[in-house]
Amino acid sequence: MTAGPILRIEGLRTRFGGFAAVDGVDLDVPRGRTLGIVGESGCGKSVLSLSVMGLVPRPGRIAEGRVLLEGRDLLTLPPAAMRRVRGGEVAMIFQEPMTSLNPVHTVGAQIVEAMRAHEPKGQGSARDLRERAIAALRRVRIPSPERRFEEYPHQLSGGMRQRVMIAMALACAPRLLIADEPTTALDVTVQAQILDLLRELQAETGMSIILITHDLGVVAEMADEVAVMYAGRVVERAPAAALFEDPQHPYTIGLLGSVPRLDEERTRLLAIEGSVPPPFALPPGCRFAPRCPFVAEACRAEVPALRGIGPAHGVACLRAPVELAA
Amino acid sequence: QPAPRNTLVVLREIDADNYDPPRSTARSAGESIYMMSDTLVSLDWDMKTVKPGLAERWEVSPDGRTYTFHLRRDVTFCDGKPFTARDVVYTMNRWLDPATRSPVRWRAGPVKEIRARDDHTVEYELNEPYGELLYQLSLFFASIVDQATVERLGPNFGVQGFNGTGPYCWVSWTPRQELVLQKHPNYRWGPPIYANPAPQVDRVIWRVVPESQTRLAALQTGQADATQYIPPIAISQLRQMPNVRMSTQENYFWDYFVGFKVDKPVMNDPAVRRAINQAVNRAAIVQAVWFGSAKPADAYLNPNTAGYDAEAAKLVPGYDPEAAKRTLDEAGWRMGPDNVRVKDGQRASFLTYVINTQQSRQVLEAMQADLRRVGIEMKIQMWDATVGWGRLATQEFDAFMMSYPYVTATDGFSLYFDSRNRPTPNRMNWSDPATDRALEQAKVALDPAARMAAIAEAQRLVAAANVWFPVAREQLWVASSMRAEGVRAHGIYGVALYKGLDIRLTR
Amino acid sequence: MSATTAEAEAPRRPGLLARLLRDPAAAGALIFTLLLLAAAALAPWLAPTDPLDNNLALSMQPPGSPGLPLGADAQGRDMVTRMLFGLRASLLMGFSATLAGGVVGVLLGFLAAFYQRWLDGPIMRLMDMMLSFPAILVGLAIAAIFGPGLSSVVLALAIATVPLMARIARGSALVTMRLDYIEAARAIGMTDARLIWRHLAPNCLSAIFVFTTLRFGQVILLGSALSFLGLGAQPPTAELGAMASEGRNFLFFAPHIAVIPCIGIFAIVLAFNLLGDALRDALDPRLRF
Amino acid sequence: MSAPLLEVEGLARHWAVKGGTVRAVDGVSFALGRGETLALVGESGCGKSTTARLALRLIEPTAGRVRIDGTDITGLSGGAMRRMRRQAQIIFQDPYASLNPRLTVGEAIAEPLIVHGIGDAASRAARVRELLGLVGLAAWQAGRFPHEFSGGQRQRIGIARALAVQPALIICDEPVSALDVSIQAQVVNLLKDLQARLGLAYLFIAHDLAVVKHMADRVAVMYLGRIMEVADKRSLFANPRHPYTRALLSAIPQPDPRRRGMVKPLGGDVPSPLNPPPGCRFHTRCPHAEAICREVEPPDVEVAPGHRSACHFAAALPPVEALAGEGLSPIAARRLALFAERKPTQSAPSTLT
Amino acid sequence: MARHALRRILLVIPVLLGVLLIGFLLMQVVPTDAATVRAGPTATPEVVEAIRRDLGLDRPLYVQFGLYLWRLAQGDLGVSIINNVPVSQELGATIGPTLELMVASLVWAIPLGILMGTAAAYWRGGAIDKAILAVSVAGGSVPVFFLGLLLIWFVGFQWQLLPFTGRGGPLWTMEGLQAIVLPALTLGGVFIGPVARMTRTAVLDVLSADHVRTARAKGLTERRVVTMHALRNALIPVVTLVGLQIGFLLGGAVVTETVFSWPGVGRLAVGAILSSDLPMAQGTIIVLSSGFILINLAVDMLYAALDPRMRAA
Ligand SMILES: Nc1ncnc2c1ncn2[C@@H]1O[C@H](COP(=O)(O)OP(=O)(O)OP(=O)(O)O)[C@@H](O)[C@H]1O
Ligand SMILES: Nc1ncnc2c1ncn2[C@@H]1O[C@H](COP(=O)(O)OP(=O)(O)OP(=O)(O)O)[C@@H](O)[C@H]1O
Ligand SMILES: [Mg+2]
Ligand SMILES: [Mg+2]
Ligand code: NI
Repeated sequence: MTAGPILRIEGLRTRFGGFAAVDGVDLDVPRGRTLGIVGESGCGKSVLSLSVMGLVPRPGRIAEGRVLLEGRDLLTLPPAAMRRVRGGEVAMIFQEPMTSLNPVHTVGAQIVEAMRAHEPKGQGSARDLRERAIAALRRVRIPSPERRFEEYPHQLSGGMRQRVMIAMALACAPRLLIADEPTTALDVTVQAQILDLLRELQAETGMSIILITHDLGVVAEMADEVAVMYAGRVVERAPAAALFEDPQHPYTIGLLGSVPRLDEERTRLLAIEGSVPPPFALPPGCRFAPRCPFVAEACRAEVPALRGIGPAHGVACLRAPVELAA
Repeated sequence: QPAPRNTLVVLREIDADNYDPPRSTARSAGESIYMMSDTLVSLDWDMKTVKPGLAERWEVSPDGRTYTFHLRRDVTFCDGKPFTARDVVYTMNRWLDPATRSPVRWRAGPVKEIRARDDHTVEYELNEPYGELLYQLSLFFASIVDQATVERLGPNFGVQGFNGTGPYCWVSWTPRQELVLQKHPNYRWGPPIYANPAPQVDRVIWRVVPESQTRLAALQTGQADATQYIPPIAISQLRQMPNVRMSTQENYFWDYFVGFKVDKPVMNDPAVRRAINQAVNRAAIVQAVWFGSAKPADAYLNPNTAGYDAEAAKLVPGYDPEAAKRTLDEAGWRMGPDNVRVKDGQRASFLTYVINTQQSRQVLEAMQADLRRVGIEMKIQMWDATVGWGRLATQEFDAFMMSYPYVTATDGFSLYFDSRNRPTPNRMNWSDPATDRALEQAKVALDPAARMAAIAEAQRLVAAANVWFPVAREQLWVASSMRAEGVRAHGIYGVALYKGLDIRLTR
Repeated sequence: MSATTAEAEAPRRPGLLARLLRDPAAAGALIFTLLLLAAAALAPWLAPTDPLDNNLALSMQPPGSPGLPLGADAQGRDMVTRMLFGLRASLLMGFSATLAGGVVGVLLGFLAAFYQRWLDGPIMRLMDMMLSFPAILVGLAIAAIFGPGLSSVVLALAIATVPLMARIARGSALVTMRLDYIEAARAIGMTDARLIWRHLAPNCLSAIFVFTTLRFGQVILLGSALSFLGLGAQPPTAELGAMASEGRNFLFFAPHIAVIPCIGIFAIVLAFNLLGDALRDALDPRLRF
Repeated sequence: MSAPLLEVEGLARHWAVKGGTVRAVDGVSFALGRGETLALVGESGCGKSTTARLALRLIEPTAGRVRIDGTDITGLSGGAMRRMRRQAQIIFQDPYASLNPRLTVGEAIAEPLIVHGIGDAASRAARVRELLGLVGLAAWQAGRFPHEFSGGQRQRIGIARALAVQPALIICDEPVSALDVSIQAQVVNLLKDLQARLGLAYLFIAHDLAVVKHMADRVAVMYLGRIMEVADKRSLFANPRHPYTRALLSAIPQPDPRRRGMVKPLGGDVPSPLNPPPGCRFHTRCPHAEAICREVEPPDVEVAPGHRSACHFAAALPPVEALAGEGLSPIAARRLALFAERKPTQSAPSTLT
Repeated sequence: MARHALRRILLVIPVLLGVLLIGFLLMQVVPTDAATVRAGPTATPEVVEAIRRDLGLDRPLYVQFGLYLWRLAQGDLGVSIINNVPVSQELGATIGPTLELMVASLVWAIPLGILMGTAAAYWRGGAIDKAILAVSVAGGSVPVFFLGLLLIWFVGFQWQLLPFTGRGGPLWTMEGLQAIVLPALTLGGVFIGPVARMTRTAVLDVLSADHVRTARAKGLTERRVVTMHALRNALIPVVTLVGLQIGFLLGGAVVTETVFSWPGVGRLAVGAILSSDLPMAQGTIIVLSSGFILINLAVDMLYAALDPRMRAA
């Protein structure tokens, strides 16, 4: 029971009315390591993570698939058990540190609340919980945590708030942390601090992390494994090094080309023409086909399956590797 | 939720401004003042016979100028002080004093002097005869009050306190809410019209309830014991109710009329005024508005009034819309394009002001519809009671509707048709030397026949000129709960309970 | 536009009307409101009798009497006719008051927001003052000045509406003014008047419009309260509030005279509330895509 | 050589807020020549947008002056200022808020022409078509409303609107920050193409140093309302002479797992602009700070020709290790080239969706 | 917090002064003559003229206003020209009952409205939501007087459960409590709909907020999420909106007081304005308007108490 992935997602499909925001995703989250998920806005990254947490907002619902945490299917858990998983075994932090904390409660109260939710009734005195919350704040390197404990979110800076979110998520020592674009709203210098912190905490606790981002730089910096998503599907999956070394899917290639780099001088960026198809007008077959320079007739008809092409490297493209298609 | 034991709860529609006898003209002031104080003389149920009050008996000098009142000796004020002739002299002089600003000073007559001959005799001397005097002295304006209390309270007399000789004494007043009175323990001098001269109820609460339906419900559920403010529509139903007693008074002089400003365009044409009188179906209106609790007023006065003239009544035209059209045609009013008659470029249209009450609104709306049928346009502007009186003192309108109480023919007519009383209360601007002369005669004549002839003359002059459109003669009804026995409607100045004697609470 | 171009994929965002009609409750509210408006507009043609013609013999006939489906009022006038004309007067009263108050209020609100430096303080303090007079008091004072009547009620309600509208308009303008396209328009070199007229106003209107429908209901209710206090329409004008308040004197004997106009008021207010809610939903950006 | 197109001198803007005064921009000077791109980078709240607005006099400065084409615009009257606005235009970060949802795209683009009384209806319509073509949209799209467009397309519409009056200068306030990576590349390419064709000058505001490196000729780094360092792009990236610039550069994660762990976070948060630290504003977070930094505001020194830095130790800072890493892996680079090759014609009207 | 409060209080002063001036001017424009009012329907012109001189109504307007302000500054609101009672005494007697009525109405209407709104938001889209929505929209559409009369008709008259004429006594007595039930039901009844709807919207807004998602992700029970996170935050806009509706409530109070013969300041105001009793009318206007202003001030403070972001440094 120890070796396998901590979380395994199988054929997950989450629908919003007429369309599936997450459309048949299979993923493994390696134990004690970081899985990075990249993709453009709207490709279903957040819905995927909310599906794992059982927090898909209305009118969304999970249509099929399994989400196995240590072998237990979270989708079939009764609500009370799911609540124990949430925040207890799996914790989550969100993109917007500005709005993700309740503005009317003190920071400390919100952390204490998270702890109390996963404690057997009546255990832990108020004082004890307070001590532990302050310790949690200290652990995420918040200066003078005793004072911050009494403060309200609006009195903290963005980076500080994100740290509070992390402290809260880690309050019950989860085995899996889902971080949905935790640094997108932050400045680069602060982003660097948060990423550093996450890395240290992972080393300390051995937890697994799902890190969602649209920034290839962050993925390269943090992830051990990477999944690239496009329009609700995983189009490529690989260990981080392999992905940057040997990008297979045309979308991954385009993405790499779109990013200006500090270590390289180019006159033009490689822009992927067009934009992500809106969810109500998805093409049949490969969803990247309308923008893909390597597109073939078959791409428009057939949905490509994720096929393995190397150790732990999979790609959902009929034309990969693209040299052969060219 | 029954009313408290041995407390009589009386409901009324509006409160009075104050309870100082010479300073208020409101019926609601009279309601309580009659209970809190007494007048020298009282009026019998027939509304004609003057009976003793604080005065046991009185004499009138042959020239009609001096009245000598012999007072009772057993009377005390609420504060226990004995009542004497000095109190009468003080009260009367206060009424007459211009500083009091009594709006009803004229009712006291052309006084020369009022003297106390001894502790129990008062002489009331006039400059000229005044046949009305005894009736006027039975009205609550002439209620006897205590000098010391008046002087102590100053302008707050009747606001913060009161001291009279009446069957009930002032306890407290919360304006617009309630006035609380309690039994005057020694009171035994009630007017002889009552079976028992002493009060039998411990407390009386005059409570203001503006909503008519609420009053009805309160009465029927026993939250209140009596009210005279009953919507006409409810009267016949209440009479069938097993848990409500009804009492009525035949001799009740409270009339509704529409008056015309005889010097304003359109209204200054006697033909128009006559046509209006002919065009409006008075009987139908009175039936629809009062449901039988009022009689159509086919004359300017109630036939039971002292001084009523039957000949004058015949001069008031009856309902005949065809005749109305003829009258207008003959006078040169031709039908205009918008169904309103026109004469010399003048539309037959007039503006009517009225104080907003259920009855007057309904009457005017029905009149409006009737007049439309003969080609006269009547516009209506309703006013809340308090602003309305001010508005009715102006010359902005062409006609108005009012209701008023009176005691005798002379009383009513000299008030409304004396040219000196323009603009109020003579709002018709009726200025006719012949009428003025007749009214003067009626006031000073010593011979009852001569007086009768004079007042009849005045009635004929006014009726012939169609200065008013008399509408209705209201009947007085008092509804009382089953536990309140002996409630009998009197109706002096429109006040039903008068002294409030003879009323007992069972249970 | 030619359908041959490759632009046909993105479905056009459905128009406001289409979005309104999609929700059955909203469609119901819209149709209900339109029916009321139509009934009011067509009152002279729909009414079975002359609204002023009375027949005292029929006074207070209960509903269902021969030829009088809703009965007759105290004057013996057909209640159907009275209701149609009453609806007309009430709606007219509501419209003119909301419109007059709305126009003035919106203008003041815009000015306050646009010239925030100089005008915001004075205008909004003035609005605070106006707001602190309950509408009923304003109505009483105005009736005391000009005499009771429909026009006094309209004036009072309009005055009471001004500060609310100004607040809404200001709030919505302040939000809009922070948007970049306002800044862009300024950068183009546009005059203030054009900026307000072409960019600010149209984009604040939906919020104002929603509030207007809701305020309309309140105005009708306030108007009926003023009528109740005896300040409303003068006879023989039929107006629902005045009819109801007149009819209340017969509540125990001929309840239909009061109850039917009350139901009328209820219907109008309900219709506009529902419409306002539906509009709010239809205009809510979060429900768009 | 004539005067620079845009010249800003000692520009300052203070906001009164509850609790004090925010010195959003506190003495900023720079110049921008014709056809040149000056990038303004810095962290959130350091005053970039405020500077942009001041430069166009969309808000009034507390101090300092702005010259456009030699004319001091700070004192211009309403009418003259409105005429001056043809020279300089602005495009914004938020593609959703920068277009009036109630105007069609054609109306929005034609509006500057109407305001300045340029041409008649027909010629304006033609110009709108031309502008749409210029930014890679189709002429028929003029009748559409903004909500029917994607974020990238809206940004193009904003650019077309700015171009309508043929300005010499466009201020770009984070024009690509809100866009997805793949779309961001499209817009960056478009801006560069337009500059090449029309000889535009850009004041390019961004927080992403990689984008800046791609776009700019010169770079100015702002911190708490002040410019810390200005230099030619090459010189700045190769040899940053201010600790803050260095911190920024080393905080950017590179899309290259081989360089993992090179990110060196700077301690602390950006101080509140309500009461900026005395002396050097950066001393609270500066790894090189000494006593003097806490007391003396460092002067702006020219450390190399055209390279100015506001640091006491500008010249004394150790050299940085070369940033230029290995770049893309060979396989990736080859595939990229293939991708670019097979792409349909560059900047063709992207009829997207 | 204290400074915020002080600032708000200082801001109230000019508004109050303005209200005073508007109130005075408004009553000056009323074309009725107080002297005539006082003299009564059958008075002759000389009497009216004399009364006018007594009341000082023949003096120029600015003198009257100056005197008014001067006396006001000394805390003297004048005496009623109708019955000579000091205005302050009348106000003192009527404010209590009005406050009593408003508190009694709000005390049940606001909690119930909030409860209904929260329930509707919680089960949004379901039958409960629809039912609550229907009830609250309908409740907000009924004229106050109609609701009052219905209650009198059924509860008071048909079933004879409760009294409905006037105030029964102080609230701590049985009579007082019984008497206030129907008026409070009436006034609260028309308020409950708006509160419920505001709450529903606000709770729905908050339920879709990021921090509620955070709360759920912490594994809190749904009940705790709704009460501690959604409702608590939703109260902030609800409180503001309730403050704005106070004017509407005051208007409703005037009508309710009339229907139930409740001896409050609303009825006093109606009577005073209609009878051109200038000092009394101005007194009531000042009281009602300052009541409105003070309630809004209180709402503002409450707002700050509920929302830590408002407690400015
Ligand atoms: N509550 C919702 N109702 C309807 N559609 C939704 C909802 N939430 C998400 N979606 C849709 O699901 C799709 C995936 O959204 P998701 O939020 O997962 O994207 P994402 O990859 O997280 O994007 P971003 O980078 O912008 O956060 C989108 O098309 C979005 O419109
Ligand atoms: N209208 C205003 N009133 C008060 N303060 C303001 C105003 N506009 C800007 N500020 C303040 O001025 C400072 C600089 O703001 P500015 O918008 O110029 O920053 P920026 O560098 O553009 O930041 P970002 O990257 O977040 O857009 C900030 O602290 C901001 O809070
Ligand atoms: Mg997301
Ligand atoms: Mg900015
Ligand atoms: Ni970024």
